[in-house]
Amino acid sequence: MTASLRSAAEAPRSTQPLRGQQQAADINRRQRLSGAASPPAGDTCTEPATATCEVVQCPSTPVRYFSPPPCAFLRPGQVFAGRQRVAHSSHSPAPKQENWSVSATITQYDPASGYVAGCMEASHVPDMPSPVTTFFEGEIIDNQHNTFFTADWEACPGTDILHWRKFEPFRELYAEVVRHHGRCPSLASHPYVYMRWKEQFFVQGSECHLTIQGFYYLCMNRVTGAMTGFYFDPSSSPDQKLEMSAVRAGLAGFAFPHYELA
Amino acid sequence: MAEVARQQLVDRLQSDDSASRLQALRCIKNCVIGNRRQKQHYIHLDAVKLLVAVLASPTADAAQLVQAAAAVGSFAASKEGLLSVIHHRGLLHLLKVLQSSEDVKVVEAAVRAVKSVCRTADEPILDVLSPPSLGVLPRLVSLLASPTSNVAESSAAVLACCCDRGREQQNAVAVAGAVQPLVALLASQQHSKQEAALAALAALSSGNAATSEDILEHASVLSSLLGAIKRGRSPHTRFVAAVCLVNLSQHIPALGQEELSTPQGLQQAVLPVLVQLLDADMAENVPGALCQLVEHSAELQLAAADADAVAKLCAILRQQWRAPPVVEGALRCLAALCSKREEQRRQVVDARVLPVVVAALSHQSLPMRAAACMCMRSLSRSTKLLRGHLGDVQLAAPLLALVDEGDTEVAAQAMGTLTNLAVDFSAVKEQLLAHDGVARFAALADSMQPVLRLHGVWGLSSVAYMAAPEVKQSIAHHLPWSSVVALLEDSEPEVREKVMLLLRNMLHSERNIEAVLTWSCNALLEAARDVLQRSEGQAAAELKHHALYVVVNMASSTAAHKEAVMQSGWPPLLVQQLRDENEQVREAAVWAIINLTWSRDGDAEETAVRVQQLRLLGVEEELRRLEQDECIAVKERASTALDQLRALEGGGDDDVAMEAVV
Amino acid sequence: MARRAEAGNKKRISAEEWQRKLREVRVAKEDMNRVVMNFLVTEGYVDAARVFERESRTAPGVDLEQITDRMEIRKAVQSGDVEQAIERVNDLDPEILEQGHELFFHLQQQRLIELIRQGQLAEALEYAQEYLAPRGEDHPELLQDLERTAALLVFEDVGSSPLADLMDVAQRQKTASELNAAILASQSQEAEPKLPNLLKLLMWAQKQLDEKAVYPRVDNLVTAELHVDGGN
Amino acid sequence: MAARQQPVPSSWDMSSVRSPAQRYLSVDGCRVKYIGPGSADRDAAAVRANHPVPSDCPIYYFEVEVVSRGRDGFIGIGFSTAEVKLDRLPGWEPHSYGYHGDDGHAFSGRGTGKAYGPHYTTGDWIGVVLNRIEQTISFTKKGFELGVAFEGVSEDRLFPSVGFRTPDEEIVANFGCDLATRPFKGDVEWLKQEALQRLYSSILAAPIPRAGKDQNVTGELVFGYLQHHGYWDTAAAVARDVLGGAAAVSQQDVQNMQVRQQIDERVQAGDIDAALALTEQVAPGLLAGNPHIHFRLQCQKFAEMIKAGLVADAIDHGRSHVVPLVSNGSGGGGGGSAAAAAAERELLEDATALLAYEDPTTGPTGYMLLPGHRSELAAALNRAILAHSGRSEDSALECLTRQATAVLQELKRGGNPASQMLDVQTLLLEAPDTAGG
Repeated sequence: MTASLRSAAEAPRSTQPLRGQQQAADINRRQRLSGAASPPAGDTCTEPATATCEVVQCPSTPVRYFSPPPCAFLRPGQVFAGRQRVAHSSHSPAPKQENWSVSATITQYDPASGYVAGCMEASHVPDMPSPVTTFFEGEIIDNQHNTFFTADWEACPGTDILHWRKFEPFRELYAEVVRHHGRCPSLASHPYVYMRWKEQFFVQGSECHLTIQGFYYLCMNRVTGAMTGFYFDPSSSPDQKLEMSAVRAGLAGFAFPHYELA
Repeated sequence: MAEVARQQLVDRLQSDDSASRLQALRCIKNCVIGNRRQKQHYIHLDAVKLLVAVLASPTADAAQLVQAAAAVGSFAASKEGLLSVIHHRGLLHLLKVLQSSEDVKVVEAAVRAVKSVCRTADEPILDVLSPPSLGVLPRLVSLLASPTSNVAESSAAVLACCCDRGREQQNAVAVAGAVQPLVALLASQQHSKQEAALAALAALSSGNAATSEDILEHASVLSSLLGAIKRGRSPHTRFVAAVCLVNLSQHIPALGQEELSTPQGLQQAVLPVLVQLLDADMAENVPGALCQLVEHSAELQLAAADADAVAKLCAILRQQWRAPPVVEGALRCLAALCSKREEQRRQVVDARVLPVVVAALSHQSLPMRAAACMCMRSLSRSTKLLRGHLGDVQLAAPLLALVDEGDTEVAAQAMGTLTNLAVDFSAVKEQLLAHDGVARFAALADSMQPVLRLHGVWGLSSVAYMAAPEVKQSIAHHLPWSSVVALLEDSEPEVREKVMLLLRNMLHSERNIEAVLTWSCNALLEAARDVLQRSEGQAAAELKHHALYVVVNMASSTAAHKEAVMQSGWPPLLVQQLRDENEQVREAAVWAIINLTWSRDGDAEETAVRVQQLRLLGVEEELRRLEQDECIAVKERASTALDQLRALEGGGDDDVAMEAVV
Repeated sequence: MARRAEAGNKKRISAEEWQRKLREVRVAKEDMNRVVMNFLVTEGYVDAARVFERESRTAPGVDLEQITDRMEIRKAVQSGDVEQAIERVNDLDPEILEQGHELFFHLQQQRLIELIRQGQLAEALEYAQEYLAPRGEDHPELLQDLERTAALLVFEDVGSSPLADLMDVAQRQKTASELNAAILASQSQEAEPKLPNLLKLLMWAQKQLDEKAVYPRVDNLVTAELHVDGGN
Repeated sequence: MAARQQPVPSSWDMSSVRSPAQRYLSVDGCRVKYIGPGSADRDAAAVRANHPVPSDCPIYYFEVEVVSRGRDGFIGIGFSTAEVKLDRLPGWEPHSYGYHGDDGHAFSGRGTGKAYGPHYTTGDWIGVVLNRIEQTISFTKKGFELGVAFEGVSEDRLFPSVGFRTPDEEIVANFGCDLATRPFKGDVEWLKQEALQRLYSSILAAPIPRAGKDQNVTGELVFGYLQHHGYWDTAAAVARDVLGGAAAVSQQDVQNMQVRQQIDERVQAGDIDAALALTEQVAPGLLAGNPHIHFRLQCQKFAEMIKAGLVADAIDHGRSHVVPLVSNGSGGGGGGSAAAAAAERELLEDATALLAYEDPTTGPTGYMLLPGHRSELAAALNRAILAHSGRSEDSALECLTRQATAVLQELKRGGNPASQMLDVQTLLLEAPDTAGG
């Protein structure tokens, strides 16, 4: 979630059911597709020159795209904790910066379909008495179900590339990704996991002045579980950075809970 | 004065003058046919008794029998009339006439009357295996060939009704030779005969392998049915034909010449017809039939989803006028379609029928409640729903009520749903705890019924998942360690697995470990180890890796707890598991090693000792081997572990140790 | 005016041209005879069917003996003897009237009408109370018709009342045909003769062609006169 | 029939690159693959079939198999007119219709689709049905009927069309041009059957218009037919049983009929005098009023006399009775046109030519003495008599049949889709629910 430029857009889940939001998003998207609604702000959507010219030419030989292997740090019950840095530079006369404590708990992980879901909680948000919790669903970039190019959520390959390139490790994939229209042959052996997390609805504190219009681009270290994220929402404060690391449930070591749905 | 006239007619039923008697019979018959009110009048005058008497009398001639049978049939067409007919043993005498008379007209009248009785009765009252109906089957079968309008039809209907009674009756009907003429009727030009034959074959083949195979022996039957599901005159015809195919497809040999004579081929052919019929406003239980078809086949479930069945089923749920059995069928069908597929679950939610399903949980009929419960169980497999919509509705109370129904199957379904609701992130968990779900789960864990035991423990494992200390306390309180020990030795492997899962979650996060150990009188680790050793060899991978994570979680805590693991006889077992063929087990074992070799401020010596002990068990070689493991997760962990060992060699510098991991 | 404007861009087919087209159509007499026979048989006019078989050597297609019952029943209704018709139907197949509420109601209605026609008002009244009245309660969908029928009892001279239509012969025809159709259905034979299909097809086809062309139409089905639309 | 001549879609149209967007497509016959950037909606590209669906085709069906969903499976399948821009998916623009694979929605002329069917993806095959009778478009997925997607589809020239939006999306279509080697996967016959059934029931649902409420149209038609063809006893029975005595066979008709039958026999026998006499009796003033038929009779008499060898009398007769009747072509008494006049002279010459032969029947104009010619004349005379007495030569029933057939033929010629599936014979002689099957 992120500091909204407008007053809170989201009504509480109870009064505006998820269906409503999905519909909204859906129609929104259809309009975007049809060009009926104005596309996102030009600057975010103009692709880097390099991108466009490479994107048009497509690989002559068919390539097989493998999915990255499952990752222990995405198991249900895994908790990540850290902070989100919100810079108000552009919008407040006196440039100030907020630091929220953010934690995320994975509740569902399905490597087979590149799906991950969980809850995010933000506390120490200025003028927010109680923590805010949202439910998110994540797309794991796996070359099969999800590519580096966002199919939805008002992003376009330009936006995608701009954000992914903020991750140091992505730079070595960059050329490949562009050449393969968002896929990446060497992703399977890459030591980082890339994801997009989209918050779906508020679980707590829906009355807050935060928005969940946008989504996170995320990059996680397979071995340490440390992850960095950048929030994308044309209509929110730019440059909101999330940094979290995997929390060890154990005092001196790792502990893993587990559930099985009946 | 009409009253008087009626009385006179009834009196004349006993007159000695057969002509006058016949006339009276005719009059009464013509009065009551199609006239509910007249029937009532005559019932009060005890006419039915006298009519049955005519049927029973040896002196009655054909003409009289025909009239009497027709009249009785007419009375049987109304509920109150039927009661009176049964009460005066009218059915019994109709059957006698039906099988004994040699007069065509009499037989026709009788069979029509019997049909009328069967049609009105709510449950199959005709038992052809009990005297005096024993002899009636051959007669009914012979009538299937009758040219007379709707006599064949009537006897087919009666036969169908016989089959509804049960498996033995089905077999008896088949043995009496009904199959051949019924199959022949499928080809009839007269669609009413066709439909009656279809209905009879459907009843005959329902859930009965023997009769189904009898039917399948007739080469023409499949092609006729396949024709009927598409070109059937009415939706009803198409439906009944589809039901036949569904029944038969389950008993047809898998190896067929062309595609349409294989089970899959047939089912794929029937599916679209049933899905299409979901749209038709018909009383028949189309959803039920569709459910029967797709229940056990993921492939067909996908096909049904492709055909947009979910949307159609939801539409049915929204139509209040639908008959309960249809709604029930729709719920069961949705349960099947949503059991594995998140997309279908979302469709259901988007169709806004969740309230309907919830309401059905408290419907007055048990089958409906059960169906709703199955549906809710499938829906509750979506964490998104658990966090979202399911959090808005009161589920715990109705579900717990279902557990008490006494019906094991229903209880298991309800428990399953509750188990899903119980996991940490579920918004309904509070509801559940508020209704002391823990106590209920614990109680069921002691049940005699394996399936209930399983779900009891399972439920507890979910409750324990990432639960607050006090919740775990209450688990420990309601489930004495003795029961845990018993459950660890349960005859059902699945139960053993889930207990292990419970222990794993109980031990998660060191805040709880002490309490749990006290609960287990410090026997927990040994208990877990014993289970593993006892079931050595054939232990399921799940059991193994839950057991290993018990150790992992235990070892994630203080030096004392790590030491406890070292003393529990686990280490050799751990090293051994590093060679397990299941990658998850190997990974779990590595995690255990990582935790055991983890060093923390001020416990460098203890750590060094533990490392030494593990080295002696050859752990290092194993880990090196695992660095080449084909499973990347195992690889990653193995290198972490090795880094940690090397770091400790380098003088047990904690920071280095940390470095290695983070 | 709209019409003319429309007619303007429509194709015009002159009477002569149309006559030529009609001439080109070959109508086989045997086919016509079959259609007529089908009409007589399905409608249950056995006598006529027999004579026609003799006169035109057209095969009836079914065993005429089998439809004798049907014919007798039809005759009974047409001659106003509804009671006999009901008894015969019940002998033929009790289910027809046991299940067919609406049909049965129409028969009872006809019975009442006949009683009134014969001036047997007392009997009519009793019959109405005994048989018709209760049906309204059992089958609400019939109530409206029922009330209308009951009104027959209050008019001095029904012939000049708004209910006159119930009294004329066509009503008998209607009831007879409904009953006949029900019997055919119970024997799962075709209940509808083909002949009406021809008329309906003609109506449909002309309606379609009207949008595209002005041509000699048939408006009166009985005379089949061609009538050229006054477009010009 | 017109239908056959119209070209049918047989492949995707690669002839003219209509839009820059099409460089994003690689088209090969019935196969299309998207090779564009697929980054934004402006990268969408669609292709049309080489021909529109024939305007008179009642039910048009084609199939599309999804070879690959590509990156995101933004495939749109449907129809569009020639005017629709090809850099859009079918359905986004007016006059285009599309069922989209990524969300299963149905689009027509708007960017926001309506929830319609399931998604579709690699390996699925979609059947597309254009029903011109009901003006609908519906789809099937793997043979499952998904129901009507679009109503009020009234465009005359609709091309099958597919559109793409993201890389590697690929489809192959089957337009049914070579069913022998590439049969449809769907049961097209069945789809047509169902449509035909609905058409029949809609036609047969309409009531028969009747003059008065108790007019028995069918009864009267049958009666008229029977009477017209002289099935007197049946007619009587029908009058009694069907029309409840409302009609009766008039003795006048019976007699006229009998006389006409006699006249027919006489002419056939070559006894023209008797025929003339009877004609005058049954239809007074006919001969005076219709010199053409009179001429033909006299001409025939002349021929018969020659045949009988009464040459002298024949010539007399010719001078006195035949020649004066030849119409002068001025459209005068004969009422005949110049053509008619010419025909009459020709006939006269043929007749006189008979004189030249020993055995006139063997002469080149001997046909005049053959039964065929006589019965033709007899029929003509019969028609004339009926016309004279104000009766049509056909019964109303037959007229209706002619009219129905003619109108239907006219509709078919005019390219009316529904009419292509109908014909009078089937409707009259088969049960509706087996008709066309």
